Amino acid sequence: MSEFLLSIGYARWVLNALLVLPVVGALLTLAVPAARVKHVAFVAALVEFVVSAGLWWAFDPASAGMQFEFWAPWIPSFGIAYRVGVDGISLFMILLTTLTMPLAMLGSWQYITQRERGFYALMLVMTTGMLGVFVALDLFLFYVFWEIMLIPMYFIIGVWGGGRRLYAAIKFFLYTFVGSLLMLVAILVLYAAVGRETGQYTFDYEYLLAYSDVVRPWALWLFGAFALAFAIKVPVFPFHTWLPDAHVEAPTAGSVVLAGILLKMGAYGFLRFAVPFFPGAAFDPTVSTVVVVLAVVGIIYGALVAMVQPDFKKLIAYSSVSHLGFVMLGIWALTVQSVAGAIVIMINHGISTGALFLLVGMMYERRHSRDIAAYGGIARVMPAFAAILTLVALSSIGLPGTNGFVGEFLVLVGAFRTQPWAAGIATTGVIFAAAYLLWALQRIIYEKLDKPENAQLRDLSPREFAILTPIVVLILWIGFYPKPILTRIEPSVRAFVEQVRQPAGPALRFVRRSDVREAE
Amino acid sequence: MTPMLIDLSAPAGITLALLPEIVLTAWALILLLVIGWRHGDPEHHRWAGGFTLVGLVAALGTVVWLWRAGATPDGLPLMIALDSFRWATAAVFLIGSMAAVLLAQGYLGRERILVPEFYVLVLFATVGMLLMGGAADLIVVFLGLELMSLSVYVLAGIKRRSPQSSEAALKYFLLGAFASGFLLYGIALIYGATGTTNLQAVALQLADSEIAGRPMLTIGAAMLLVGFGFKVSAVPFHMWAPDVYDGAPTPVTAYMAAAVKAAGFAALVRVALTALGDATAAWQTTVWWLAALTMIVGNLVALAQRRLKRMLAYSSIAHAGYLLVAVAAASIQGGSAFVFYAFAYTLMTVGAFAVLAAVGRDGESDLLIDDFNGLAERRPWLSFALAVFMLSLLGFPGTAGFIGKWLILVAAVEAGQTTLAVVLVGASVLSAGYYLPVIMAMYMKPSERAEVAEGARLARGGRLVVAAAAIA
Amino acid sequence: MLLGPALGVSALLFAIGVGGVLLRRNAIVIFMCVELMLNAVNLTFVALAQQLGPQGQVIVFFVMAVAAAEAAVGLAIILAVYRHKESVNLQDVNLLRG
Amino acid sequence: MPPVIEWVWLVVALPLAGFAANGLLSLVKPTAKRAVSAIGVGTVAAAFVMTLVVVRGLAGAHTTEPFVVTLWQWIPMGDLRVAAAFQVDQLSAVMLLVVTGVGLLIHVFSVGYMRADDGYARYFAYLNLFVFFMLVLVLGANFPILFVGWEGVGLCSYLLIGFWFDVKANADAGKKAFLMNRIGDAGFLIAMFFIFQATGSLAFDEVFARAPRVFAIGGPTITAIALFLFLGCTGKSAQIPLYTWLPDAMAGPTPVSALIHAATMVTAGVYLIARTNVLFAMAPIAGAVVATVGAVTALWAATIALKQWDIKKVLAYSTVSQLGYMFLGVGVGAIASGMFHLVTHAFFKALLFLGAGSVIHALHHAYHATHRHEDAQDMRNMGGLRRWMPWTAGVMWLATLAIAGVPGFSGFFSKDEILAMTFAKGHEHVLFYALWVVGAVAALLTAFYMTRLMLYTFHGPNRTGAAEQGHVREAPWVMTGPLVILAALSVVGGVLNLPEVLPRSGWLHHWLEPVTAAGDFFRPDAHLSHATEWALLGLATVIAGLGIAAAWRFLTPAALKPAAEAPAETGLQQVLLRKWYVDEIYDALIVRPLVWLSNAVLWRRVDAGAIDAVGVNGSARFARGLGLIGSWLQTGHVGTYVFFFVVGALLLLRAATRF
Amino acid sequence: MHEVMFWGFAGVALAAALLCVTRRSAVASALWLVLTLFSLSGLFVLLDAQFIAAIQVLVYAGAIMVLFLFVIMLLNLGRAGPADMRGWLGRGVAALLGAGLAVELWVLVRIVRGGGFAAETAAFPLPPGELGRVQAAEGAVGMLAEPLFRQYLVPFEITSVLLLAAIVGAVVLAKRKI
Repeated sequence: MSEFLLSIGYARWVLNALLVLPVVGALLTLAVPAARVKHVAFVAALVEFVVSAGLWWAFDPASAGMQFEFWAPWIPSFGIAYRVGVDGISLFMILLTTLTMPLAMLGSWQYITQRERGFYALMLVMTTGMLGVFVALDLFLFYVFWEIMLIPMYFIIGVWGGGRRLYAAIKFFLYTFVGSLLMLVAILVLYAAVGRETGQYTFDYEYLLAYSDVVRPWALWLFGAFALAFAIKVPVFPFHTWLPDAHVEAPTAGSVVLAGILLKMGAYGFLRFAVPFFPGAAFDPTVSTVVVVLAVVGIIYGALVAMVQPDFKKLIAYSSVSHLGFVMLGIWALTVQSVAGAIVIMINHGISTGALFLLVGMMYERRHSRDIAAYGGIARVMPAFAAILTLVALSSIGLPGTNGFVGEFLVLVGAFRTQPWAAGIATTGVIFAAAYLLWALQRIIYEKLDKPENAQLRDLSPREFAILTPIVVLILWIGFYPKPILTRIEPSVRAFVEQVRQPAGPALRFVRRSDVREAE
Repeated sequence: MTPMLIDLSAPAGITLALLPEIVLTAWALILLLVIGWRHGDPEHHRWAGGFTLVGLVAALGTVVWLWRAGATPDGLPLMIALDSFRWATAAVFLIGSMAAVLLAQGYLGRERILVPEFYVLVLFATVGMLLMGGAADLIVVFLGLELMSLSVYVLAGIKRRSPQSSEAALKYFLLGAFASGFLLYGIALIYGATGTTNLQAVALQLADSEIAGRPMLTIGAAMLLVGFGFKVSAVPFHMWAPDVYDGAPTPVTAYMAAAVKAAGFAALVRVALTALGDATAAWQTTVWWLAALTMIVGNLVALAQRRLKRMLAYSSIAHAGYLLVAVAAASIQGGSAFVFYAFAYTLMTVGAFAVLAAVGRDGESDLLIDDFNGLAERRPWLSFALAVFMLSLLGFPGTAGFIGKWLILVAAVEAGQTTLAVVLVGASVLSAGYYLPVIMAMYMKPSERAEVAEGARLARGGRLVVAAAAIA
Repeated sequence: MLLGPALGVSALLFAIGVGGVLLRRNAIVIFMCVELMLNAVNLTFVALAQQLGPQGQVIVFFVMAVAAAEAAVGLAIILAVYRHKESVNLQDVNLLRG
Repeated sequence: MPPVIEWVWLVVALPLAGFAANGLLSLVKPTAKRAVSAIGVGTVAAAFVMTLVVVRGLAGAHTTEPFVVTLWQWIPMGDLRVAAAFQVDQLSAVMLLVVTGVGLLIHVFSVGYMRADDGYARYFAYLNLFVFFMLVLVLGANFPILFVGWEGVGLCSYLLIGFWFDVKANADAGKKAFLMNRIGDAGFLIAMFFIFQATGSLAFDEVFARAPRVFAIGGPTITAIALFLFLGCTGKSAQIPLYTWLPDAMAGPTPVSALIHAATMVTAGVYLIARTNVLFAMAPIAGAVVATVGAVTALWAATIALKQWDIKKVLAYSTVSQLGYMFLGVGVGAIASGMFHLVTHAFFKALLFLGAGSVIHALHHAYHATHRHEDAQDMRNMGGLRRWMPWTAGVMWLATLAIAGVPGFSGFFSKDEILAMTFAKGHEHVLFYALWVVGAVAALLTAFYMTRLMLYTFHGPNRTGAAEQGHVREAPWVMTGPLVILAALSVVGGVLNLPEVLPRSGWLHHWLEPVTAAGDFFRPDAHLSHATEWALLGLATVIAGLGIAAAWRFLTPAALKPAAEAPAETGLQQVLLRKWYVDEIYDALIVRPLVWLSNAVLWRRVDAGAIDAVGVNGSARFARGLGLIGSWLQTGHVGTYVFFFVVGALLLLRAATRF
Repeated sequence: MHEVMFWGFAGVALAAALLCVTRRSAVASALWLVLTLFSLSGLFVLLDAQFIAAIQVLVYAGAIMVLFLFVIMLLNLGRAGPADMRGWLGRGVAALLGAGLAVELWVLVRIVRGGGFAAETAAFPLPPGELGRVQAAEGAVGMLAEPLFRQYLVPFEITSVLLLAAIVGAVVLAKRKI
């Protein structure tokens, strides 16, 4: 496989192709007849996935650095370049994105009946935006992508969403916008400070990273600006309230993409930018305490609030708050295991929560209700659906043997080394996770089939099976054999941890001896 | 390329240096002569518009020619400057004027404002703007500003049937004249403090820091700022703007919001950076506060508007605040950021008003944002254009507005004005609170109007503007 | 050497003009107050010219031209408003607000 | 390593394959019951055979080192290396035999029991999945793999308890079981984190080898580890305070209760402590806690069992009680004794459950035939059944005698050994004498309530109903066959580990020595004189006899009325019937406050109230309000505008003149 | 003598200005303004600006103010309306802000008093009386004509355009029928 990829020069053009293909697809959807729109879009997304899949083989798991890099000057007078690359952290974000998009489109097949053209075009454009965020190695480029994908999402929620879609859409937009604009200022301050200090004005990621020390006096402020942008996206408690609204009101595909990919951008931002740029600020004792506490609060809080939601989508939304709390804890615990675990959770959450939203979408298409109370006992009429829903829920709970466990275990086992109390409390989160999901599961697929309108529900259609099969396979595959993923993540994570730890210095005094061993 | 040296003390040199202005004036005179006996007929009217456009294009041609030829003054520039700032701003003004004329061609006919003098006045106003952007002397700034203002006062009131239009003209005129008094006083005091009105000579004097700190100069600078603050509608001198923008015919509003304001800024930037560049202490803090206040107040009040035209008026105030940030940066980057932003802003705001003009009729000022509900169903391209304008005004990446804002932010941050940059982005967030509802209304709300809005067709020229601006 | 007093008088005249604009509601009178302000500035120019050379006086010449032009346009606008409202009282001119 | 041991993965894989096949069938063709039975029973039978082969290989190897079969690296990250690896040693061999052996019998029994059920295929799929996970649990060579099985069996338990999910109570019970288990699992996880933190490994061999170097005996870390592990055990093995799920779990099909909630899964906690006996040996306080909790649970559950009417509930509390004994055993360091009781208990309790299942099956059919809706599990609706179900009655009597501790039966030896070991530890601390007393009293109660069960079920007059009596029949051979086999095992199971005073004593003890030796190293040798041991044996006999006799003497089956007509209980009887109101207390103290907190406070006040209404929408409203003020100031009067203009100008001048 | 005349004209100018802004009748205001303009013209003479003084009378008093009066009469605004002046609050505010402005600007006088003007302006200050001598030598018109048509040629031309624009504008707005 890798020889074949080498022979077609894959590494040189893959990232550009990934960024361009969806746009081409979007243009095509605008051009073809209305009846063909979704087919074209789906094929485009599928092609995108196939192209991206090559990354799996072409990626060199031994290297911690950037691969598949491409550089071209863009606005040289401002030191802006088109520079993209992939490392172990972003690799799976890309694959997750390209995998999610075709599934999300299939999931919209019947859900979206109005203005299909616009919907699919926006989905494709959004793909480019999201991939751009994950591959950009120039801060300007990153920022542009970061903002650009807001618009398609805003439209997807606002045009094709549910009853309170307007409120949800603008809330989503404004929330994100607040953070990202402050981040823009921080990027500029970094740019100006590094430029002043070194004489080289550039937005290049690695250059700025190398000299980010010059902003040390205001590192806390800059970190704060970056962190706010990312924390909102993650979302970290208490910046999470856009999430339930956006998730609930968005159409299925919107929720899937939101949960599956958009939330990851926040955590990715921390891993790629906020923390490496300002390790001193990020691991300042106060800051790190605050973050860890917020992460743990998010885990417990999200789970508790999820437990009492009457709306299944909202429940899943709050469960995301809980899951992403683990991610934050993992990053801030700063051990190889916990950071890798955070990335694995990001992948898992994308798969599992995305799948849950797809499943809710299937329920909704049949019954036009997301209320848990509207269901009950549907395992009788939809056994396959019930089986898959159960499996996905278990994966979300973090049952060993599913993907969810691998991530949570890594995060907690790593976090326990540096943040034992936080990890200990976070562990109780697994109890609440089981509580809210199993309770919901019981009320939806179990108990008596007492509502006559539920008695005639169809079980999964072949199309729906086609959506869910890859998800089931992934859940089990990652659950039982995550090694290929872990080996690809590990070098980058190791580099991240070492690089961040180095300048953090005294802030990390709480790192135990036993933890130092691994660096040897 | 050898620069073209122009002797500004010889008549020939002056003629050459003022070529664009002379072209425009000549055009205005010819037009005036022609319409003297050919007016009242819509056909003639359209012809006058076309003729004006040709004149503007010709002037633009001369500007480009002089720019490419590298016209440089032989010695100290007297009265008129020859530098890229002048050419760049001139291009912005000329394009803004063209957009306004294009917009007006269909609009005036539709609203039955058959006054071909409209175009003459636009030409005169444009001359005034060019002089403001190209002034090398405070007197020229003042005269250019008055020339522009007087023309625009009349333009604002040109829809004589409409009491709103007249009221707008009156408010604009009274407050404008009042502000001119302050401006003039400022010029007088700067003249008193430095003994000259030539911008570069003033700068030479102020290189002596002892003079730069004198009260006469600082008061003069403050008075100048009051005067310019009015023209650019900086808070608290902004209060005329919403009323006037609201009452004036839409093409005139677009013209005011874009070109007229840009001209005010051009003059401000010229005076602030050229003449008072070494006396930043006298004005930077003040501009800082003006910028912050303008951004915040403009955006906040815009949030409370329900009528699109008025909302755009307040948004234009907010944008003045953004431009003031570029001024407050007090740097070359600030200047170039200003030029770019002015250009982008001209396009997007003219575009937005063009859509407004296309959707509404009879003054449009009563057009609520709710009236746009479901517009995307009925007129997809128009809605798309308006959505693009809104995003651009919001400063969203992928639009010219973003690049402009980006440049301003870079300038501000590099000048150490980080707090102001933060205020700017905070204000941008506020602005999302009123730009987005427009998009929401068009795309996300169902149409309430049963009738199929077939009428109110956009004139060909207007469409051209929309198309051009949408590319931005 | 009457520069100081002249500047003082001109400042006072300017202030009176501004006060007048604040005080009055009649558009024409307000406009007259604006003219008063312009004249105050003229006095400043002339006083300064005594020390700085005749340019100051030249500027006054231009200011007068501007004042004349403004008067023409301004009075025309006031006439136009009067046609609509039968009044030049600014209390009556508030269709546009908010 | 004998090559045959490498094949141990087959033992695990076979039930998994069975699950996959049956799971597919349950979705595709749920009516293919014959194929389902063949697959379900066949895979487990094959696994049993493979187990025999592997255990033979192990026995032939005569080794004290465990064989670790690594299949693949599961979670390798940094210095954390978790392999998907199985460990074959003496301890896992015992468990393997119990799981596959008893599992096989119960599978066979289920073929008859579940024949008429719609969810037949699903049932066998779950059952196979359970066996798979249980085997992973007992074979896991490191904590995470063990944990996979640990949670997996919990999952299957959840699925099987809620098997008849149409009834809300069943689904509730399943959920409760899972959640209670999860609480324990959280403890297990934390224990794992501690272990990894301290030893840098999670593999059993490495951890146990490093433990003596890393931990101080009785130190805080090792105590914390042991206690957190034990928290996991209390969840899985239904000990105080997490025992309440097990009686509810009786909502599942009865063979499930026999397999999961009596013979195998619930004993996983005992297995875990046996597996980590090195750690517990180094934490004497934790050991004492385990023993105490075990003894108290044994007594506590026994009291509740006294007054239950539901035949399965009696057995469930009996299970909790017997598990308490096992913990008492492993808590005092008598690992082999605990394991011994585990094995014998697996035999007789499985038998009791299956027997009860057979009874329920019969009554269910009877009521079904007459279309009456009475509780087929309530003992007040039984009585005198031995007339129609002689085989069942007979084998259940054997099991009763075994559990009551009648000499010669398996339960006598295993229970006595635990009590003896506790007594022996009494010279270390007086606590253990107290525990011995508690254990002895519990034994008395055990004999009493088991006899009560038998009396009410099989003796006295029949209360089922006149019409139904004709429909009560003995179960088919596919169900009674396993009963007979289990009965035989219950009777003779004691030979596995005879007391020292008898010849050929302590076989299981010796067999397990390679596993327990490392832990025994840290324990003071507790030894009883033969005289004491004889005395204790005698005492045990007396207790068993006393309990049976008391029941026989005081209980009058003839006086009972059918459940529908029974009067309400009062006083202590009511308290016992309602299980000391523990469920109600948990509900009032934990569940309700938590739901209230989540709903009323966190969601409605914090989320919707504070953050959203005040923070988010509040700031939006605030901004709009400011805007409205600004809009209001825009009066339309030139005067206002001039006013602001001049004020602004004055401020600017003020600022300018300050320079 | 010079100074006495200065203060005389200044006093009249200020008093007339005050009356101009405070008289209710628009006609009265206009006439008081004319008086102010005349006084200013006197001050201009004293400040060596004879030509300016002359056109002050011609253009301002003669032309502009006549235009004002004409419009006032045309619109029949001669009689004072009750609402022409603000209420007491408005008057107070106006007085206060006017006084505030005067106080702010008064600093200019203090500067000149304090340090002498020569020290205040950096540019080439003329010796005292020099402008008067120049005026005497070149004539009042000549002194202005030279810079006006050489140095200030461009502004002069702009002024012409400005006036043209004003005419066009006034016609557009004021013509009864276009």
